[in-house]
Amino acid sequence: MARRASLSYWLHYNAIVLLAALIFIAMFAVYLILLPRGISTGIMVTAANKGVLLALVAAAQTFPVLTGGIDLSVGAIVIMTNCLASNYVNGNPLHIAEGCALTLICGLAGGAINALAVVVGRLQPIIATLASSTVFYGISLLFRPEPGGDVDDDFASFMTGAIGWIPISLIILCALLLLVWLPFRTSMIGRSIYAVGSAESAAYMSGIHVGRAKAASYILAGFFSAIAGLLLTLISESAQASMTNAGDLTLNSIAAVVIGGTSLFGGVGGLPGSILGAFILRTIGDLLFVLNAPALWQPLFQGVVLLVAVGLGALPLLRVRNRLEAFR
Amino acid sequence: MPWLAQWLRRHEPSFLIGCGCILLILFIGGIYNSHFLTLPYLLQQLQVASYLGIVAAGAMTVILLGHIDLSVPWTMTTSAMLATGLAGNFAHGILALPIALAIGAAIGLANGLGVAYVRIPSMIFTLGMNAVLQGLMVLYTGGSAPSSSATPLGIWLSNVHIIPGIANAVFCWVAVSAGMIILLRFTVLGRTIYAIGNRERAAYLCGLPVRGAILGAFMLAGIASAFAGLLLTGYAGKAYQGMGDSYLMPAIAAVVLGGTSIAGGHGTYKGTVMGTILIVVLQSVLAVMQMPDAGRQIIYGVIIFSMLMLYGRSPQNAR
Amino acid sequence: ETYAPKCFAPLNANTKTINFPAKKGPYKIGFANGFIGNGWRVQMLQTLRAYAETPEMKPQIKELRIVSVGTDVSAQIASMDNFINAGMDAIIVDANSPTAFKPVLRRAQQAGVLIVSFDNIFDGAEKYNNLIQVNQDQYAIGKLSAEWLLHNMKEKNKILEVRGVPGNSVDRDRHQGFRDALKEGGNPQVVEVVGNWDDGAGQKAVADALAVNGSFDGIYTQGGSIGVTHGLLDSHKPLVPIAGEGENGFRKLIASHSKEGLLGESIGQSPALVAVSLKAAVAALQGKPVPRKSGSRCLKPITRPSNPARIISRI
Amino acid sequence: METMPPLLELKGVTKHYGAVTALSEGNLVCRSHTIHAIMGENGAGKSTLIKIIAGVVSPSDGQIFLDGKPISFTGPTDAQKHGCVCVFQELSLVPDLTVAENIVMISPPRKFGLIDAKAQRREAEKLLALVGCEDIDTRARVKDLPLSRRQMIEIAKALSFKPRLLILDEATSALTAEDVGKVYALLRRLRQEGTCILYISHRMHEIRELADVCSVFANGRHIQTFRHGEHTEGEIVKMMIGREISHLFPSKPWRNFEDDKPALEARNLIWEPRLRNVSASVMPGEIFGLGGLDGQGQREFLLALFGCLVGVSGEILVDGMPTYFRSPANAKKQPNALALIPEDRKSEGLMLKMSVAENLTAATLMQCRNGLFVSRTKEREAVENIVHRMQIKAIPDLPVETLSGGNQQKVVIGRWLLANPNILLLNDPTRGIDIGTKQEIYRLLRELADNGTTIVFYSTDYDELIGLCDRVAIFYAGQIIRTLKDGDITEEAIVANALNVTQAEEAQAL
Ligand SMILES: Nc1ncnc2c1ncn2[C@@H]1O[C@H](COP(=O)(O)OP(=O)(O)OP(=O)(O)O)[C@@H](O)[C@H]1O
Ligand SMILES: Nc1ncnc2c1ncn2[C@@H]1O[C@H](COP(=O)(O)OP(=O)(O)OP(=O)(O)O)[C@@H](O)[C@H]1O
Ligand SMILES: [Mg+2]
Ligand SMILES: [Mg+2]
Repeated sequence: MARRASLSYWLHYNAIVLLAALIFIAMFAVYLILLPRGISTGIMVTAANKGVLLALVAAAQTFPVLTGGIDLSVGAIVIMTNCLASNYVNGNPLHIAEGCALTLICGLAGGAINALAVVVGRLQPIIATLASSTVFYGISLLFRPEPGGDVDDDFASFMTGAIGWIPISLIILCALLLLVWLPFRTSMIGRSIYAVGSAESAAYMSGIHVGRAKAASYILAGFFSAIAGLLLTLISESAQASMTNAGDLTLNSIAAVVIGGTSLFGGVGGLPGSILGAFILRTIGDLLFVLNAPALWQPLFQGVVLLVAVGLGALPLLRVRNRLEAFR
Repeated sequence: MPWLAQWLRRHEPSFLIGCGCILLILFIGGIYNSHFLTLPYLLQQLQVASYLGIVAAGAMTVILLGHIDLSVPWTMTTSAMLATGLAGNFAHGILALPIALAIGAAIGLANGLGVAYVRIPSMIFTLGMNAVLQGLMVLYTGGSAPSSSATPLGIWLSNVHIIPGIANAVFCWVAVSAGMIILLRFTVLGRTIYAIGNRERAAYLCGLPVRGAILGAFMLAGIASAFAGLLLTGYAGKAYQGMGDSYLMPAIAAVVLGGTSIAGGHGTYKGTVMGTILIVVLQSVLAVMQMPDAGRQIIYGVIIFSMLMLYGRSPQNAR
Repeated sequence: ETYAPKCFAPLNANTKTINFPAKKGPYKIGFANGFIGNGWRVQMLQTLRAYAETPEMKPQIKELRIVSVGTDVSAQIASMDNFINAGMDAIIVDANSPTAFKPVLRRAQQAGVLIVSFDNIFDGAEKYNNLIQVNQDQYAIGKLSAEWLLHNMKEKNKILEVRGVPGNSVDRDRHQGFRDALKEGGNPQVVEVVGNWDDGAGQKAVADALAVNGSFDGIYTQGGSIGVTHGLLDSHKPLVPIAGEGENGFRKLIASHSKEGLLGESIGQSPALVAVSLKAAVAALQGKPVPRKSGSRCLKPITRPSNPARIISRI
Repeated sequence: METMPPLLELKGVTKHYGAVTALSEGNLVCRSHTIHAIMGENGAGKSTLIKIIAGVVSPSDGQIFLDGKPISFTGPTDAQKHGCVCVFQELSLVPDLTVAENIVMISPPRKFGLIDAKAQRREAEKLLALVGCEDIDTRARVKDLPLSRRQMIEIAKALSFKPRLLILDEATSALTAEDVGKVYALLRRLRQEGTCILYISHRMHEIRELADVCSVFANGRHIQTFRHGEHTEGEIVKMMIGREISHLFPSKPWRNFEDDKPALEARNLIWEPRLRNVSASVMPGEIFGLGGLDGQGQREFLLALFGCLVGVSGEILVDGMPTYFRSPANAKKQPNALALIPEDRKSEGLMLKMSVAENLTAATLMQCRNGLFVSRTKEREAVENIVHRMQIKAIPDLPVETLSGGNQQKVVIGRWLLANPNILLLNDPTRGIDIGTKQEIYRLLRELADNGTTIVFYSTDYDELIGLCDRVAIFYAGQIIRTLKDGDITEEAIVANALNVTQAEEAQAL
């Protein structure tokens, strides 16, 4: 009986994530079935690499969104760390490790700037991160005034390759889920972030360190963005300081987070959903490929699928029987 | 100067600090090059500010609700392209205005329906809408090569000076601003917008037309974007894909720098006007000063940061 | 001797030709497009489809798949990987980045897939024996513009340069070519503003620069030429020569103001480059020798005596 | 005993909010083994005092002594560490976390530095058992629970800190009689164990029942502290509001409603699972009470009448005409003219950052306009009228969030009085309101009823139902199981029916 009840609670609280998982599985299955040459390691690696990249950015976005904030600078941090890494991830293994560490530190520093602005400066996150993203873009231009990069081929090939059938980027993502997300979910800081997002004043009254929770969320966002930047460096073995690219990544990350069932008002959702959301978004492109969609129709198709996907997230609201619940 | 003292007392500190910042930027620009303080330059900034200002006016109605409209870029582009393409030169392209506004309204309606009725978060629905509009415009330009040069009406509204020195676009902005002030201060819709931004549920239980107001606000935002798009065709001489790209984020920044809470329910229109001018002047001064791009970007971000620190902070905790 | 030498002009004397092992047609060809949201790209896609349907091409092509991925580099790399995995014979690409494609080029090389890049070039691509670049030499465009300005300006003191999107290789190359040529021609003072290749942004930047600096002796813009020209016209300052991009509206604008003495030069990157790329892909797959880098010599100044706008078109 | 330093002592504690002085020279001495009642009208500064003790706000002036030593709390956590724990009037629960997570929010049991979910649940269950709420599922999310349950959880959460000084700020205002009993027992037990309890309530009978010592505050000042029983209740009320209250409830007019046509009738309303076949008819000029345990469908009944629920089956008739309301906007229209005073003023009643005036006219904006525009003069008139009529202590141009709870509630009620409703639905409108204001509201309601307004009145306070209502419908599990009338409306009858005792007894008898 108790087991049963636990399961039903779990289903109740994870319905949107499950829905996202089903959508992703359906889309990916269609893709695999329609593949002209069938499934191969190459196919999996390709899908994994681009999916994991967006998934990491979406993961970064998830933390601030959980606190009820938002980070419009995740894309800019990805580009900034990408530009930095393109200079340093080379040489002997020790140098490569140093370069990776430097990249992560750079991302953490970017996150810390946002955290300072939001927590100490008490700025509204949306505008604070908007301002910081231009700063990060400026720094990217310093790191990399023109496109290029010097990245170790072997390391990059290895990290963007596969062990047997399993893409390494996917392994890294799973490792992050296990080593960062699971402990986070059951840690005090994780609980604080959920509490702050759900009801900030109640959290404060209860003695939660609101500032600490918010700061942690932006720093974690910086950290995950830096990992994404590193992955981008390894995928492209170069970097280009591009604001368009940064903006695209940011907007896609928000879309992925929402598709994954994390509420933009905070307090509800989580990393697994965002990751699924990212993979769903990326699979749209793959479907265009296998369906051989007419070139000029593709952008429209992508827009419509995005709208439909986020619309599905709103389905529970159609079941609302108390109209008050539909209003904030 | 008692009037000055009175003027200073009448306005909240954030607004005054913002105005001070504008003067400071111009002053620093003036040290670099005295042309920054000449009337033609300032009037020219006013013209450029009109386009952003009109977009920001629309963005503000939506932000006051506690929502956001990310479909601004392609709303501008779509209405401008369709208006120039469909109106052509028939009767001086007079049809461009109704076409643009109707398209803006239609896009706003779609946004409003998605947000108010289907209740998809606006940030994501309008983002999707933006993508759909882009897709539609790719199809539109791909099917044929529609005319995209500005209609005479668009040029007249935007670039002709009925009063020498001041472009008509400035008067368009003044008209939109008058409309905004009336809307926000004296109409039921305006009051409802503030109420929704404050506490939607309470507004609903008061029997205020919550959904209608959301719909209305998004339509107004769509119309404002479309109007700005049309004016922009007159300024640049044509409608082109991507013409709205550089207006979304600055418009949001202008609204927030003007003291409107991004969570909704709080803010005055004069602040938005101030924020618009601030952004335009800052961009312009930075653009003309010769320095590497990196420096330009960093300084732009840092200045916005510092200004927010001066006055844009959220209220302190009870302590 | 390379195939169709008139069209596939080698970039320079050092350019090697590529002899791709002949395959039996018809071919499966993929096109990995990046961004699609502007008129140039739309026109380019339409050109590609139309060209693939011509009697000359149609029998050669078994399948033409087009994917547009937006501005994201990783997505474009993935789309190329998908083409490789799907067994395409050749992939045409309008690259989002000049440097990001090393890894996927390697994978294409291993898989024996021909890559044809156009519009945006790849840096350091000499080591791949499966890569053809059909392109404009951006450096040369900048250089030609500078030379034309130097020739046409009355005074040679102060020039306004309207740059493109920062951090981009096209911006870098055109700027470099422009500056190098100026250096040789007396090194006049240059005021730089950023126009992002956008008409609105360019116009604003020019208007501001003119308001603050008084006037210039010549203007070079990498793009958004219509806006830049409007900026000059609206300022009621003396009309000076403008070296701009290939927009049709720009050419018309210059022609319509020629009576007032407006002079312009227009160098463009034609969307039809894509057709040349398709032709090059098919030719190479058929085993014909094709230069690894081509296009630059197609860049022939066409000056029509009746038209004050010097129009340089390619291909 | 008296020579020992008191557990907590406040000397001259003052708090200013801008120009408003919420508390001036607050003096208080709290000793262990006592239940110390704090009384005062709305806006007297009670909550402010409590927030200072709990470390939520820092005082502008004055000193706090704990065990005779001066101390200043840096935040709620710090106060909790020193044993000063508060159950707030405005709930401090996080809606999206589970019950267990809320109860042991700050110091959950941990394993390897991470939260041990099982131990956490066990601990939460233990604490819930302490307050007699074993029935609450610790895995449920707080937002899915009714207000009364949440308040019990709040108390359980406070106990997790093992308080030496436990503060309850109107913590019982939303509780059902049954839960109040449990809380009494708990508080007495805690007192026995040495805890000092600061108890804030506007309900006299609760204070009668519990308090050892009483302190009265008025206008932000400490008036007097005395042992319970030293003053009569009349004297206390006078201390609080500066006047005496002779008749709390206005007298009920004797009227026979039987012959009238009902002004509002509900027939077989079903909205599973909260409403199961509810039928009732209310006569014009009647005050129709809704009673029973909290969460038995009363709230949903009111919402259904006001057009807030989707998929209600059954019929609603106004003045004999079948009607269907799509929304409150629809329901408030003439000639039906319904009005609903919502339950939670913070989340459903007020636009907190908007001014008092704007809040007051929110429901009647359409009447306050000239053509398309809102008429400032009409608005001003309406606001002045209602502020005067309801004696709202407020400057109309200030944000409504600066008002005390009672005055905020008056704003919510006043808003709807401006609309001249024919049918007034009230969802527990006197929660957290001082006795003086309550009296005013009762008088107002009776006055409205006498003038023909139909009133449906839900309350968790039995005294109110008894004193004010012409009839009382008792809800149980989504049904009206009994409608009491005239002399039948007694506390015994209400309680018995609320617990559905009579039916159970009847069933046993069968
Ligand atoms: N705050 C929350 N957010 C999302 N899901 C939650 C939350 N709290 C609980 N759940 C879900 O509810 C389920 C039940 O929670 P809980 O941790 O109490 O059960 P359990 O310990 O896994 O079950 P058992 O005790 O039977 O082994 C969890 O698996 C979890 O997924
Ligand atoms: N944040 C604030 N800003 C301005 N004034 C405030 C604020 N909080 C409280 N006040 C004012 O301080 C006074 C005391 O308020 P407080 O909440 O302590 O009253 P209370 O005795 O608890 O009333 P109630 O019984 O209604 O809860 C009131 O006049 C109120 O308007
Ligand atoms: Mg209080
Ligand atoms: Mg467990």
